[in-house]
Amino acid sequence: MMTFAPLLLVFLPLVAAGVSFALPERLSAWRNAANLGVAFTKLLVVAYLLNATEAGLVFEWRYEFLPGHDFVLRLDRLALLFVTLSVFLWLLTTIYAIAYFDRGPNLPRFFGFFNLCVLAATGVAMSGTAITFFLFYELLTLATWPLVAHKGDDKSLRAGRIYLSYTLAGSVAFLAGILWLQSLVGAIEFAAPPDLTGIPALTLTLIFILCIGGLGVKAAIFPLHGWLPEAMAAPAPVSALLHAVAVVKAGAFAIVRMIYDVYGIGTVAELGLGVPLAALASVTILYGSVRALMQSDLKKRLAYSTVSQVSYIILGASLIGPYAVIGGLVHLVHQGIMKITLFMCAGALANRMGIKAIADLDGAGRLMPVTMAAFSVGALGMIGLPPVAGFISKWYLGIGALQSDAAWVVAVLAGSSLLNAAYFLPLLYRAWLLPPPPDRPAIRELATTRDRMLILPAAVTALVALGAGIFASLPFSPLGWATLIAEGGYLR
Amino acid sequence: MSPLDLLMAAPLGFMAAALMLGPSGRWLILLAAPLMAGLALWLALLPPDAAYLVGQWDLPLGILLRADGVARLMILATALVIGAVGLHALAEPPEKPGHAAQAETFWPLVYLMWAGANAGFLTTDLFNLYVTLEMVSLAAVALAAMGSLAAALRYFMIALLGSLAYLLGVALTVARYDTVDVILLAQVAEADLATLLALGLMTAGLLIKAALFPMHGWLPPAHAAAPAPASALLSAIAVKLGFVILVRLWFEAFAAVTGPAALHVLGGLGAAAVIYGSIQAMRQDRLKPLVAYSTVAQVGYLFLAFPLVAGTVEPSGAWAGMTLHGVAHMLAKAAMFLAAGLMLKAVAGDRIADLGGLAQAMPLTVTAFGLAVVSLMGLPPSGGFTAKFLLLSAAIEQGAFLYAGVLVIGGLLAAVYLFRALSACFAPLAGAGPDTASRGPVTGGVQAVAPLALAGLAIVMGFAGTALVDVSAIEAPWATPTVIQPEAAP
Amino acid sequence: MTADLTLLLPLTVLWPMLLAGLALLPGWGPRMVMFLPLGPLPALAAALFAPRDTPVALPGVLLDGGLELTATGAIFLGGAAVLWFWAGVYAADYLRRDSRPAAFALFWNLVLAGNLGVVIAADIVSFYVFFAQVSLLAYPLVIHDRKPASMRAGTVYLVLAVLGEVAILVGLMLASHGAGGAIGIEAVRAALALPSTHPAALGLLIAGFGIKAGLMPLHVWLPVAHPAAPVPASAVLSGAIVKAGIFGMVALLPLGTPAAVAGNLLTILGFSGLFLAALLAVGQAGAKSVLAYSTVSQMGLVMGVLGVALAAGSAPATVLPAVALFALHHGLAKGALFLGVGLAPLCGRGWRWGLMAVLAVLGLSLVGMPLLAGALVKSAMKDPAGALGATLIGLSALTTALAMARYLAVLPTAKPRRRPPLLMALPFLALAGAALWLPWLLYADVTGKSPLAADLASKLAEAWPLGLAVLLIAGAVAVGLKPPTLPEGDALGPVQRRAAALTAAARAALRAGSRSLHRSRPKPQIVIGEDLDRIEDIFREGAAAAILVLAITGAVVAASLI
Amino acid sequence: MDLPLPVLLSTGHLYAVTGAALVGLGLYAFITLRHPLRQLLAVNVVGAGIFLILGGLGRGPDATDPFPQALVITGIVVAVALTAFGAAMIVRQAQTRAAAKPAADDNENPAP
Repeated sequence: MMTFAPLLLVFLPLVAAGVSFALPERLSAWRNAANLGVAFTKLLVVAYLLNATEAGLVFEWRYEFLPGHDFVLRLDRLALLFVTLSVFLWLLTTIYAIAYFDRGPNLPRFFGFFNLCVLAATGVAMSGTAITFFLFYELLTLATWPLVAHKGDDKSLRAGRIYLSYTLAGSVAFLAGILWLQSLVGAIEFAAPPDLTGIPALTLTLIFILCIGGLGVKAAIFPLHGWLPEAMAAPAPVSALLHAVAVVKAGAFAIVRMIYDVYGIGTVAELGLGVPLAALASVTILYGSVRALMQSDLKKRLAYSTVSQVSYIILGASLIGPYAVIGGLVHLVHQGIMKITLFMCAGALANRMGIKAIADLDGAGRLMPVTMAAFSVGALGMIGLPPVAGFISKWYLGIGALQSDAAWVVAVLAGSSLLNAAYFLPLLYRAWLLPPPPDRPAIRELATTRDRMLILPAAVTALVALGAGIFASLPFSPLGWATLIAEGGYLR
Repeated sequence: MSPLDLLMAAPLGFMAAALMLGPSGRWLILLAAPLMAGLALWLALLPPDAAYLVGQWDLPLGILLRADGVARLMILATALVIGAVGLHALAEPPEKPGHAAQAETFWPLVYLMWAGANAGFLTTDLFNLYVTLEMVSLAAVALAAMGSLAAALRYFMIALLGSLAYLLGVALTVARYDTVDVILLAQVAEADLATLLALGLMTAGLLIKAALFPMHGWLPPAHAAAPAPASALLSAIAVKLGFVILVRLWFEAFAAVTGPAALHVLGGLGAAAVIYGSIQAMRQDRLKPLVAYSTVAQVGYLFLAFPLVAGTVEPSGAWAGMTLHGVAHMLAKAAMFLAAGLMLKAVAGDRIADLGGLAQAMPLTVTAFGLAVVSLMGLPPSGGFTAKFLLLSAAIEQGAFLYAGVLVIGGLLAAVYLFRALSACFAPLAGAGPDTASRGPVTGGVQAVAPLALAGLAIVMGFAGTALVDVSAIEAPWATPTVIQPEAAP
Repeated sequence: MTADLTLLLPLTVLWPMLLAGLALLPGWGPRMVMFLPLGPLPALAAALFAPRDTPVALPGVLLDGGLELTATGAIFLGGAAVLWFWAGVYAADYLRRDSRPAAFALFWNLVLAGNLGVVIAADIVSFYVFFAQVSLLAYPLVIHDRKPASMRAGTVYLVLAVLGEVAILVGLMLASHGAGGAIGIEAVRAALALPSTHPAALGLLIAGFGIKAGLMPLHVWLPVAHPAAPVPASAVLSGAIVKAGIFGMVALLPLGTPAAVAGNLLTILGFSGLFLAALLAVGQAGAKSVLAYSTVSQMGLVMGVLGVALAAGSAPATVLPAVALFALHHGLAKGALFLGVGLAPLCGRGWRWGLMAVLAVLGLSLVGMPLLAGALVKSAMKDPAGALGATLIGLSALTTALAMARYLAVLPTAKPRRRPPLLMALPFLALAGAALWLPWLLYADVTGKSPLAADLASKLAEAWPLGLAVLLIAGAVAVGLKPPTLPEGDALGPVQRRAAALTAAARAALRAGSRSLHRSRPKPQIVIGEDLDRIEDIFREGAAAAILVLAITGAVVAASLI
Repeated sequence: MDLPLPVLLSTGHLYAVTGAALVGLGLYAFITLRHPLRQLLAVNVVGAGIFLILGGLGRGPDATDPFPQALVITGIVVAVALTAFGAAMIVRQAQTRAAAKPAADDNENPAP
């Protein structure tokens, strides 16, 4: 169990993917059962791992993948943070996706790649070496593409193409950076950061730029964010996944790894790379918010909001201070939970009532109160209003920025909060306060099992987002875990 | 008993049998595929110093067969590719409508190519290499002729030219050193004009066979016109033999002769091939020419590796990268051609734009195509990635940023053109109304097994990197020479 | 026993939240209006019985938050509880035929919980959470009747509330950083006095709380939002919710250490609000608007005094009790006055005189008529206000009196023979009574002085501005002089128009910018395409291959010879 | 590599020089001529030249070395086989063209 636990987490979704691919279209019940079963089993495994890891155990599995390059799956606390997030949200998204698609076409393919995606995401989290990481990172790119292009119409295909061109270009830049670094210091293990002394500062800076530039594509850092709004052509469960856990998070997570486990905060600070990165993240935060304000399509607005929010994580990582790290890490989780809520709600609205444009939201709160309540929680959390979880992140980031003598970041946070309010509150206003258009038929929100499977996951994540905020200082809360991570190594 | 000569003799036997059996000769593949695969595996697992003198004659008259790492991997991949392509051809006879007799000529040619390729990979004798080269060329031209006679004829002429250039080089070598054995040459070769001229002629001739830019002109028409199984063999095997012989020349026989500048000529051509082939592939709107130009680009990587291999003291990484790239390309490209053949047959057209709706109609085939795309682009996990990773590492370690850049950009360009084809499969059926938005299943799953298996192998290669690298290092020229040192002829 | 009584603090906030949760249940929602008065009962009990200065830790909640009741807080808490209770009773009747009772009950209870929580929070994170709760969730109360004016008011309210939230959040962050990351209220308050703390912290906090408390010129939302809400909501908005801002200052202003800049600024803004808002009140046409401006004026007084104390570095103990007492009186009186507005249309002839009488007394109390509670609390305020402040407070009786007269003049009239319902009249009377009585009761406890100690004659002498006001009013009535009619929210109209124009301009600019960024560029035509075809054709010729063989041979030879 | 005239004029070298001339001629023809049959012939001329070189230069000092001769013989066999194959293809192509032409000319009855 000790060494094979990480392998199990990779193996389980592979089984689900295989089953999904293999079962014919019509056996949807079996496919659903397999997917849910695996997702649930993973949750149990993760629960066990959380307990064990909290007690200080580190699970590791390695084998020599190429001479001198080990394939290492390592479950440290940071990895487990991401794994837990993805496994938990995956279960909900699976439930949601089953209801969302019901009996749509091409479901074996969809669920197959869906599971490959979770495999890659957990793999990204557990990677113990840079090369292992790259493997999963690319797998993630590939597994996501069929999901983005799932609908197969022109828009989706275009989105898929744009997605690929951005992400592939990014990953080769990252690969080049990693290989360059490896040619100087040998194989890079996250658990034992390489010794960078003696390497010219310029080289290190260039490598850093290559890596962050490459990873920044997935993390949607300005100006590399162009693919993300396009990828909105994907079905809602995919968008939810893309934005909350899988793709953008992998990028952000990788940047955290890069700064803390490859370069180390000392080197980053010495090279003076933190401040420019923080500045770039700040630009992204503001730019994404402004662009979100200009969108008239609901999902696009959410997409630009993601562009903005994910950079909080990067901001936290680049500020290099105890509170900022915690803020960044905890936002990794909080943003995931809140954003997945928003996207699942947006999908439910589109699915049940055909609402896509913001102008169509009028009166949605009256027709689908549970959905809109969940949406509201997510939106308020994004603004950073307490007691939703987003507030906790913002608090830690703010204090962290001050600790790092970067008071200007606080102004960025404040400006972003205001912009977030400016683009989220009108949505809530429309949904709750304006009357629905007269031609919209009344529906019963939770009439069938399918409806409940569609809407309740969002309600659950909304409650979790609230709970993560209200009970932020419990030991296993995201904040508690992020603090544990930070104390376990990043505060030295 | 040694698998070395069996690997050459068995296909020849099968060829003879196929010729005699006529139409029913096609069933021989059911025997040949497992047998050859078994032999190839046996070979791969032999102890490292496996060399074998045919007929017990000493050099230079005797023929030395030597199974170094390159040969082992190439033979194994050849067995897998030809086996899979052959089994596939059982289900999907490679014939144009109304030319049923073609299928009959297909089988002997396959075995001829198999024998020639295996012999070429094993032998260390420049003249024997010439013979094997001609065997393979003959088979390849005949296979290409199954599609378009004009293209095949053009191929034939150019290939013949290449053979002659090579032969002229061999003649000069004989004149200069009175031996054609690679191992003996390695000990005596000097950098004088005759040697260089010989090397240059042989290289130029082999580059034609290997279809390296700018000598690739014959390849796209021939590959595009041939039936899918034939194209698969042409792209996977025919060009690889030229490459392997070049490896023998540049890193074994004349390793002491070649300088960095000459290596950069090859590397530069390789880099140009990557870019040029990719650009041409991007411009194609028909599927098979696209895949054919992708071969042009992929061959470029093999030669791009030459300066990288020579550039380090311990070039194991680059060496393995080069070798594995060849193997991965064989598997992936064969899979891709087979899948493309099935797809084009299903849509009864040859344009990329015609492929709409296939993702639903033939998911297994499209999956095979997709997996091949992954490996060809060099995305993990796949053999293509392992190879490209090793090459890129080597390039960066040596500070060869130009080659590193080409490696990186080539992957991206490959993504552009290959994903264009792949995403066309996901598009809805062209010109169809909403009612008929999807095609019915056009083929059963059986035909898709072979491309799927090949593409799957290309992917699986990505997980066995260490083992493959170890195999590729067996008796590699840069390693400590442990070959049988035959006595010089009295 | 004390251990048990501390549990009243969590109960104070949890109980209303529980009621709010019940309002969400289908079928229960409308009925929950009946239970509105239940919400503040634990708070009342806590104000009376909970031990003072005994923190209750809530491990795991927020950032390990806690609750604590200070002596000053107890007065705020008690006042708020009384006001909320009686307003709840009033609302239970007022909303009987409302179309959205469930929503009202939900947000009423949530805002209540936030309002009470602000007072008892022991750390700034909890404080901020409660503050945001009371601030933002009051929005649905403001727009409860969905009239266009209410919606407009709600928007203004929300914009300023969000701005205030952000200002407070940033201020708290800066302060907490100054305190080395500590979040306890006392620690943060102490840090605000340190020179090492970012100077913007204090300014931002004052601005944020100032918005909530109607500090001129951040008050613009208040005169439009308070009148827009249903009467009971207006009562709590003006009586209790603005006090959240005041309490924020009470809790966090670093009294005891002179802070000249911030203190003087607060003094100037506060006292100018005291007079200006009262004068603006005189120009209002609606009774609720008059009261809202009056609130701005009265809060200006409190903040002016706080400013004086801040600048002078007076010890908290000399200032806060008076402030608390003043806030208590104002909250209860203002609540009663608002309820009076709701009662006025229901009071037929005889009842109306009674109503007017009570309202007049309340008004006079606010003005500072000697012997009434208002005079008492004002006199308490004069000590920390300094000489100038005391004079200004005295003078303010004039303007306040004018405003109150205006209020009585514009009270809506009723059809004759209407009787106010008991459940609406009772809260009004109860609040009025509490406003007039409680300060007397608490004065000695809080200030340590006897309420009757001061010389009555001197007090009467100090009431000359009131006399002047009476004269002025009488004169104006006699001459038939009518006050000018001013728009609600005074500066708001022009500001909003400017803002709208600016927003439009910004949007246009952004659109143009984005268009130039994303202009659909003509796709680059592959002009070299045909050339590439031609090149390829050449490569396919055998002749080319032959020449290339020679060329490559030559290249290899030449390169090797180099 | 300056060879003294006598050596150059020795039998072996004479063969070789002739061979080289043939190679040059053949190559020139290959480049300038387009018809496949002519190209095939040109290639054969080149081949003949190469075998001359092989035989001439590789014969060693005493002209008894069997090794080059073995090579030449093998080479000739291969060349003949290839030439036959090429010729067959050329014939096939000519036949196909001849069959296709009338069909293209008169539209009444396309060839089956």
